[in-house]
Amino acid sequence: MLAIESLAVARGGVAILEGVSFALSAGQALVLRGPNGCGKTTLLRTIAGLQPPLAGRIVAPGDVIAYGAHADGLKATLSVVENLHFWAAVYGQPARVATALAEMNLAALAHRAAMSLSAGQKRRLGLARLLVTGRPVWVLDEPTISLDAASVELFANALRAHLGTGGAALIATHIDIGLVATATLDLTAHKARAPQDGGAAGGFDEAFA
Amino acid sequence: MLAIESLAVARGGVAILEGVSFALSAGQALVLRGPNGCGKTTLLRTIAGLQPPLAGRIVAPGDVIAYGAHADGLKATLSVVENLHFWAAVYGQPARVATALAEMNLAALAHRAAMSLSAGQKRRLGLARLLVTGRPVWVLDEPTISLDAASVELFANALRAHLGTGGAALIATHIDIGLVATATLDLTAHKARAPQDGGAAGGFDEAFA
Amino acid sequence: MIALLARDLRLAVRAGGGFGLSLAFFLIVTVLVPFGVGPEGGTLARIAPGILWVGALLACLLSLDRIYALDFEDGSLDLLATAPIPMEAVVSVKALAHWLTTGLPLVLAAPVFGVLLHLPGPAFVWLVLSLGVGTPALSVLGAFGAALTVGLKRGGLLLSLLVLPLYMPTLIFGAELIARGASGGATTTPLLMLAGITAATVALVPFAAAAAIRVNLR
Amino acid sequence: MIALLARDLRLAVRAGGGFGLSLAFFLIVTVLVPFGVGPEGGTLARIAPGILWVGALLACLLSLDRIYALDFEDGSLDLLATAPIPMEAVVSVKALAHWLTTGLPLVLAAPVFGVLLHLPGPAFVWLVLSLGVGTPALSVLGAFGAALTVGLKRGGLLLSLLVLPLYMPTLIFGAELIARGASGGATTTPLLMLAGITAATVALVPFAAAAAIRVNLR
Amino acid sequence: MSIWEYANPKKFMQTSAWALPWVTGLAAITLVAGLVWGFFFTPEAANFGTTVKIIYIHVPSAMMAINIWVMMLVTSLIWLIRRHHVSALAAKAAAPVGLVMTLIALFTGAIWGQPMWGTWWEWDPRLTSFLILGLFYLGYIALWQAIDNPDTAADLTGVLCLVGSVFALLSRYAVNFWNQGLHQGASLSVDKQENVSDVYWYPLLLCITGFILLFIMLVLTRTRTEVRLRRLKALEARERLA
Amino acid sequence: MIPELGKYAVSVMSAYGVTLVLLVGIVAQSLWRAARVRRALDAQEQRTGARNG
Ligand code: HEM
Ligand SMILES: Nc1ncnc2c1ncn2[C@@H]1O[C@H](COP(=O)(O)OP(=O)(O)OP(=O)(O)O)[C@@H](O)[C@H]1O
Ligand SMILES: Nc1ncnc2c1ncn2[C@@H]1O[C@H](COP(=O)(O)OP(=O)(O)OP(=O)(O)O)[C@@H](O)[C@H]1O
Ligand SMILES: [Mg+2]
Ligand SMILES: [Mg+2]
Repeated sequence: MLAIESLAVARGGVAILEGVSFALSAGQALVLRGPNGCGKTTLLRTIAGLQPPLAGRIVAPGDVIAYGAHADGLKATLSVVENLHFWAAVYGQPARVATALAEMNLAALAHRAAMSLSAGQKRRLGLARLLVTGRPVWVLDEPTISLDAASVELFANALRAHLGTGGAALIATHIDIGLVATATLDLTAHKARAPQDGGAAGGFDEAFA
Repeated sequence: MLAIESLAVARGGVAILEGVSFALSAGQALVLRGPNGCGKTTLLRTIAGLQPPLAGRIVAPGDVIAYGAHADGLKATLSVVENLHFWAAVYGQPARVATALAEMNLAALAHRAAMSLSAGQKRRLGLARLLVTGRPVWVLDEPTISLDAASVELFANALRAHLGTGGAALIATHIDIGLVATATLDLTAHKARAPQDGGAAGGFDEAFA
Repeated sequence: MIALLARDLRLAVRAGGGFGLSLAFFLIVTVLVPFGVGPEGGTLARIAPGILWVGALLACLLSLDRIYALDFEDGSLDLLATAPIPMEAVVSVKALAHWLTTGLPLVLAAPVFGVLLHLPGPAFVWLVLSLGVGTPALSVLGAFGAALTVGLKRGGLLLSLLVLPLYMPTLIFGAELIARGASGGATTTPLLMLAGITAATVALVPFAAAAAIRVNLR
Repeated sequence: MIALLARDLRLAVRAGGGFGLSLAFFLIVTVLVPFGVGPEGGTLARIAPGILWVGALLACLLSLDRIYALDFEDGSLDLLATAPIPMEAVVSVKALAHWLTTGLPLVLAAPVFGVLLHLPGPAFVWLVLSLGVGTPALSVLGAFGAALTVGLKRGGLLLSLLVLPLYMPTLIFGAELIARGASGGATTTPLLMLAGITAATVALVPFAAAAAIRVNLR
Repeated sequence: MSIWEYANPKKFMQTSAWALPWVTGLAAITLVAGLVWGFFFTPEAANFGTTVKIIYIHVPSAMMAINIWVMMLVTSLIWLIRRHHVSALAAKAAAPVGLVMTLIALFTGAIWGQPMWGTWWEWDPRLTSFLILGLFYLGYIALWQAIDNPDTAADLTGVLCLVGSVFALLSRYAVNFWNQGLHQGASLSVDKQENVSDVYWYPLLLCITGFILLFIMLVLTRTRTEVRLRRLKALEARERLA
Repeated sequence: MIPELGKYAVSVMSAYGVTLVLLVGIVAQSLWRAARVRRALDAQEQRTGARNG
């Protein structure tokens, strides 16, 4: 469903990862690991199509990726259902709102303004947003931040169900998510090298002499 | 250093915790636990003096508390040292900047603008801010979010050193911090009851004929 | 797209009214000017068309940076960029929402403000016409300027600086239209120009704005 | 407190210049008005003092919502509230920083803009004097309004609505001072009133603003 | 028994429930009587012609517009100092009524100005300061609506009312200084009536009373609504938390 | 029945008209909102059984 071929990504004009390759097929989940600042967020943004890759290819059919970033894209003054309804409408999936609310245990909070939620409740809403997209490939950046143990369990269940129905997921995280089976990719090995060590040359690596 | 006596706290005009009591003396750390939305953030804000308690007392000498919230109070356009220098100047502790940088492994990033840091690097900077306050009582809301294992270890070391020099810490978290010895307080038991069940009455609890 | 429009309008109403507030600001500008300039009716009547247009323009300007800023900060813009709606549509819808909450109320309320500035009687029709035809261009151009500055902290003043020169032609023809209408002059040329500017802007600028946003999100 | 001032000034310069931009905005308003109003020198000269004051006031207004908004969003304001600086001092310093980056440049550059509007010769001294004495009050009152709306999304227009009526006395006395100065009238009363308003505002309003911020952080 | 007991929501609800029908009835009677008397049974004035009939709405509404702001100032102070919720809610309830009164004064004044001064609007100090007052009302109402937490809103609007009052006074003085206008001086005063003969004075007095009673009725009704709304919000929040 | 208002008829009538519209408006809005909130509160009290909470 998603194949990455020797991808290199850059931030602030500097290459940070290179030679990243993997493939995800239906029912698979891949966990990205690596120390802080190794480039997980940058890689996910590139795969989601928000920034162009420096080199390599991203092979995926159109309209399969649902990106879940750090920021949840919630409107503070709208209620929980209003927020979900909006995203469901954008993705043309209005019927999914009710199940998403139930799955993320938000039914009791449905009519609260998003700004009056606690950190973990907001995060749950962010995950519910993912469910209403109806997209098969989830690309998630640290999805379980701020969640208590019960909510992490909810998320793991949702993820399991998603994989079970032929979905796939790519998850960057530092914390263990209690999941049956996931592959892990450690990005430390893919740290971009300087051009003189064989890394990709940027636009201004020519010697001016 | 800090004593809480049957504190009740409210958010949005509704009591959420009541009867919270504990005392922290030098060298002690207390971890607050409880599911999402149980009121940890609200309790910490009240103790930090940002909102008035509904009932009960907070006994602490003036100017001992350093509050570390979710948001780190970093200026995106200032560099890492500039950010730290500012807070050091506010707390009158300009000499601490260098050690804080070293302790949080930020020396290599010192002259980067805060906006170009990754999530975990930002968090480290937020923790370094805490070190430059020179305040003895740390009140921290989920301090290890987004940190990788090595950085969590850095934080644990800093915390251990802080406790060793007579400091104290109050920490709300869902994740285990590898610490030698901390007491734990579960807030689930302190959930505020409705007035008819013996909870505190608010301003509009009278029934109107 | 309708969902986006509905959401933006709802947000504008929810957040203490993008609706009433730009009106109030317009009112305040038209009230301020006589204070600065002095109360004589003659002077006021002469400068009224210009002041009304400048007031509308500033009311518009003040609300521009909110077109995307909030969506950028809370991550919605990233998510919209990955959603199955073309960015051009997002921009157009947001410009439309801005016009509905800012331009339209101004058009409807302008005659009242005209009274405050002693605008001569025959000019009122032209005032409404000129604002009605001209303000959509302000919203679309504003959406373009906002797209250029999205993601910049303190983009507000920079935004004004970028957008104001773009507003100049609209302002000149708009004010001229009212002034000629008031004095019974030939109104065809300014009216045509104004309509032309608006039509061309609405048709073409969203593409530029969408490109700018995509670059800014990178 | 000096650290806070230094930081705010540095941020203003770093973020693409609160400095130059309010000037540029002022310039644009003074340029727009002749376009809207028409170029006759007589009319322009008569309305010049008022327009200059209104322009200064709007330039000031546009930058107001940034006094605390950024600090609120990134959590600095919470942290400052728990820091060993009284909130009154924070407010005063922030108002001062706002004046230094907005009011002061306007005062210094105003004579140039006066030329654009055909301001009569003797009025220039009074223009600088009146802006110099009056603009600090604008910054402090703005800091108060911004304190009331801190934490509100889309507070910008609401802020203008709250603050502009408060600016009215300053505007009236300020413009009147220039007008009288230009025509050789008695300038003592407006000057005294202007100075009095500024002094009282600077002395008292920070307390109200600090109270408002504390309430808003609750 | 202290007056502060009425600041207790329950006590307030009981008392106002008892008083409301009486106030409503009295308001209706005086207002209708005053307006009918003024509109149908008063002669033309030499200088104003029949437009003098406008005075029966113009003057009471203008007076109420000012007095309502003063009332809001007092209740805001009570809230800020003694923290009685009902007091803050009364200020919130009064503001829209004040705005409507300001609008009535402005509209009737404008309509009156057209035949008398030959213009709908003149930058006369009286009129101008009313415009500014209207702006203060607008800002005050907008601030109430923009803030979610009711206690926060009460505090902030209270502070705004305080600062705003000072600046409203200051504006009045500034405006006077800026332009001496066309408007009537205050020729009405309760003890001495030089310019107004009894024919106009008595129905006017009746109308003023009617407007005051109408205001009391509206404020009681609206404050009761606000009190109920607070209780409703509290119950809902508690239900959600349970 | 309507008194002779002469050349000022339009002014006087429109002044009274505007006033009545505004007054009736604010009264109606107050009463309508009062009724609505009262109903909502009654329903809520019924639901929570918080009659004497
Ligand atoms: C928008 C326009 C106007 C406003 C805001 C306004 C406002 C006021 C105010 C505040 C008062 C004082 C009430 C009091 O405190 O006793 C008043 C009284 C009065 N106004 Fe106006 N006015 C306006 C236009 C006019 C016009 C055009 C006329 C007639 C030519 C007029 C005639 C009067 C008269 C006769 C009184 C009673 C004065 C007295 O004897 O006290 N007003 N108006
Ligand atoms: N504008 C920039 N200029 C230079 N380097 C940058 C810029 N922005 C980000 N970086 C660097 O790029 C690297 C990758 O950042 P990224 O956010 O992708 O890391 P991450 O793996 O998501 O880390 P974390 O686990 O902390 O979230 C970091 O080292 C960061 O400091
Ligand atoms: N304005 C409000 N009105 C009503 N309830 C609110 C409001 N704001 C917050 N709450 C509720 O108050 C409770 C406490 O929130 P708080 O942020 O203190 O929780 P927390 O323990 O920090 O949770 P988390 O672990 O998710 O961060 C939550 O249930 C939240 O939904
Ligand atoms: Mg990251
Ligand atoms: Mg929390």
